[in-house]
Amino acid sequence: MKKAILCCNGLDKPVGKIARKVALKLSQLESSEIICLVLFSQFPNRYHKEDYEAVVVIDGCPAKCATKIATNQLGISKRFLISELLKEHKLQHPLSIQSEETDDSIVESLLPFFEKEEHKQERKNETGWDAKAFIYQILKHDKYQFRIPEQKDMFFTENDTWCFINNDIARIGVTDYVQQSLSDILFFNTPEIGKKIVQFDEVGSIESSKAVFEVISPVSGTVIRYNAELVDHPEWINENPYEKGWIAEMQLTNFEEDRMFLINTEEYYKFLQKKVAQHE
Amino acid sequence: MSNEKIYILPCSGIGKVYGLLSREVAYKVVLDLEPQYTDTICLASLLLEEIKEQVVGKSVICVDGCPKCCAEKSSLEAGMVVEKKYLTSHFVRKYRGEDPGSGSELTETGKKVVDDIAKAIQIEVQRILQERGEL
Amino acid sequence: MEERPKIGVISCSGEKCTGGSVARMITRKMLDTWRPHDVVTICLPLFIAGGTEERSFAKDFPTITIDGCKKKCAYRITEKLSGKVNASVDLSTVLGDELCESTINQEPFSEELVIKTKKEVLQIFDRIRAEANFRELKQSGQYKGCGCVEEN
Amino acid sequence: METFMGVPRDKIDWCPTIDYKKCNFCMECYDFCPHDVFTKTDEIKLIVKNPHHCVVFCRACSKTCNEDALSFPEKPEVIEKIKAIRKELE
Repeated sequence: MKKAILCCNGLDKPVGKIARKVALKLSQLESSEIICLVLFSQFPNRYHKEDYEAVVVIDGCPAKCATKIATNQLGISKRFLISELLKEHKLQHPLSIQSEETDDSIVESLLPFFEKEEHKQERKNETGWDAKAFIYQILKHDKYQFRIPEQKDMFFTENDTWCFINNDIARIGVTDYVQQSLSDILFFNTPEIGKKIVQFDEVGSIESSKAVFEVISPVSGTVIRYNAELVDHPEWINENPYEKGWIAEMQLTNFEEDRMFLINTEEYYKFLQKKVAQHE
Repeated sequence: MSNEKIYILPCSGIGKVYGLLSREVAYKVVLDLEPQYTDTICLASLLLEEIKEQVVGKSVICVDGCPKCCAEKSSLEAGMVVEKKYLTSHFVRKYRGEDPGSGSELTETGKKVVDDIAKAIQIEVQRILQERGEL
Repeated sequence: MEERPKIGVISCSGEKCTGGSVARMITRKMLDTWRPHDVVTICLPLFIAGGTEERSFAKDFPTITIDGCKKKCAYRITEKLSGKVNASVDLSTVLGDELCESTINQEPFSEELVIKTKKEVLQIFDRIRAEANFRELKQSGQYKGCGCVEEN
Repeated sequence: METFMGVPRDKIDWCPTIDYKKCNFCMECYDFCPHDVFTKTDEIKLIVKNPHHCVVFCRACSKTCNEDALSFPEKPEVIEKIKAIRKELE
């Protein structure tokens, strides 16, 4: 399984030129394949998520064309935005599209931010959320049964949402309590990719004939991916809201502070027990 | 040419409107639209040996009310050939915001949903009959 | 409303014959009007297609099965896959075999058929309900054996 | 004592506000809310009786209102306030 780099076409802006040069350099260093964005957008079905161990996307400017085009088809594992990196680390900006002299030094100054990510890449794979089967605690109340996963790195909120942390990416979704109180979920209104989310903001919403539930995000971050299968199969959330019914994946931005409002399996079990008893 | 009937198998959903929808769809097809070519059968009876012998290998169209898909799973277990499978909640989506009814009775919207699914099944039945050269 | 276990009512799938429709409508009536807060139900096929949690139904609740014809699928399948059935109603003994097994268009389903069975079904239900209450009082130690109940 | 994320619920300002100029008393929100936040009274047909029953950050009732008569506080402000109280308690 190889790694892939998808970078923006970047012809009209200096940062785009830098993005392409960084991609070329990285692909030599790590012998990973470069995917041409224009070819990809013309023939998407040539590229499959399963073919690649990791897909790194490099955008030049905030338009983020590469992210927008690649998102669901390839499943991004890491995203970079050259303009942001240059600003964040106060690096020298490229002068113009024509001038080449400063390009190499700028690329060199950017490389460490990419390599650092590479080691994290390895650690991620063994703890991937798809890797292991879930173990559940079952809370029984009357004829209802609420599954609560007992998973390391999985946390809950008192808005009945969960997040599964995997390095700096969190997968989020709703708990059994939500899908049972909504009963048959008919619509999944997708969140917007690339949107910056503060903890407790909405990340899309799910709808049944009974109600609309705004998915309240357990963490702050940027939405990098959502479960596109749910558009046609929203009932998967009823079937299992933790595994095939997951909602979105977010690039974490403020987890240390978010952590304060997250609770673990035992705490959520007690919280739900009290909440369900009150309904009687 | 075997002119055996095609089974229309609803799920016995009792708790919510989606089971009632699937049941009414089966009756609409079997009693009104295609009485000559279709029949229905009690889902739970598929588990009884004496019934299994009658239905093994026969064609069935399943109409399920929720993701558990009991109609589909049980007919597969009874050795039937599932020609097509429908999920009533998917057809309710066309009437977003409207209430199709309860486990006991359908609203006007609910009846429209039944008609939509029944017509879709009728087309499917005719396709199967053509394939068998019976139509 | 103090917390006491509800009574499980399972009707047969009953797609094929009139008796089945009556069985299902009885369960719906129990849920909606006859004994609204006392009844819990489950789709019979879930014992086959569902997971292990569904199969604990008859162990969690004292259960009554209502069958629309003498094949008695609800009774047989519940006992086989879920657990002991406290009481089983066979509508063909109440409404007669011929009616129960007639297909839906020969003998269309009607409300009166349901009303006809109401008295007998509720008698059985209330008996099971009383038994369950009595068992629960004993378990909770309130019942002193002399007929009076100690208020805790 | 009712708490939300470790903070006493009565210290958190989160509940629906009814705009009576828009509200047509269709009672959709009253029928919908499982935590009986709303209630009917003789004088005014619909009022918020139990604001602290309302699940913090949940706005589902406002989605059932086609007159758009239900509004909620700004989330960022409420979050800041909760964080402040939480730090005080620690």
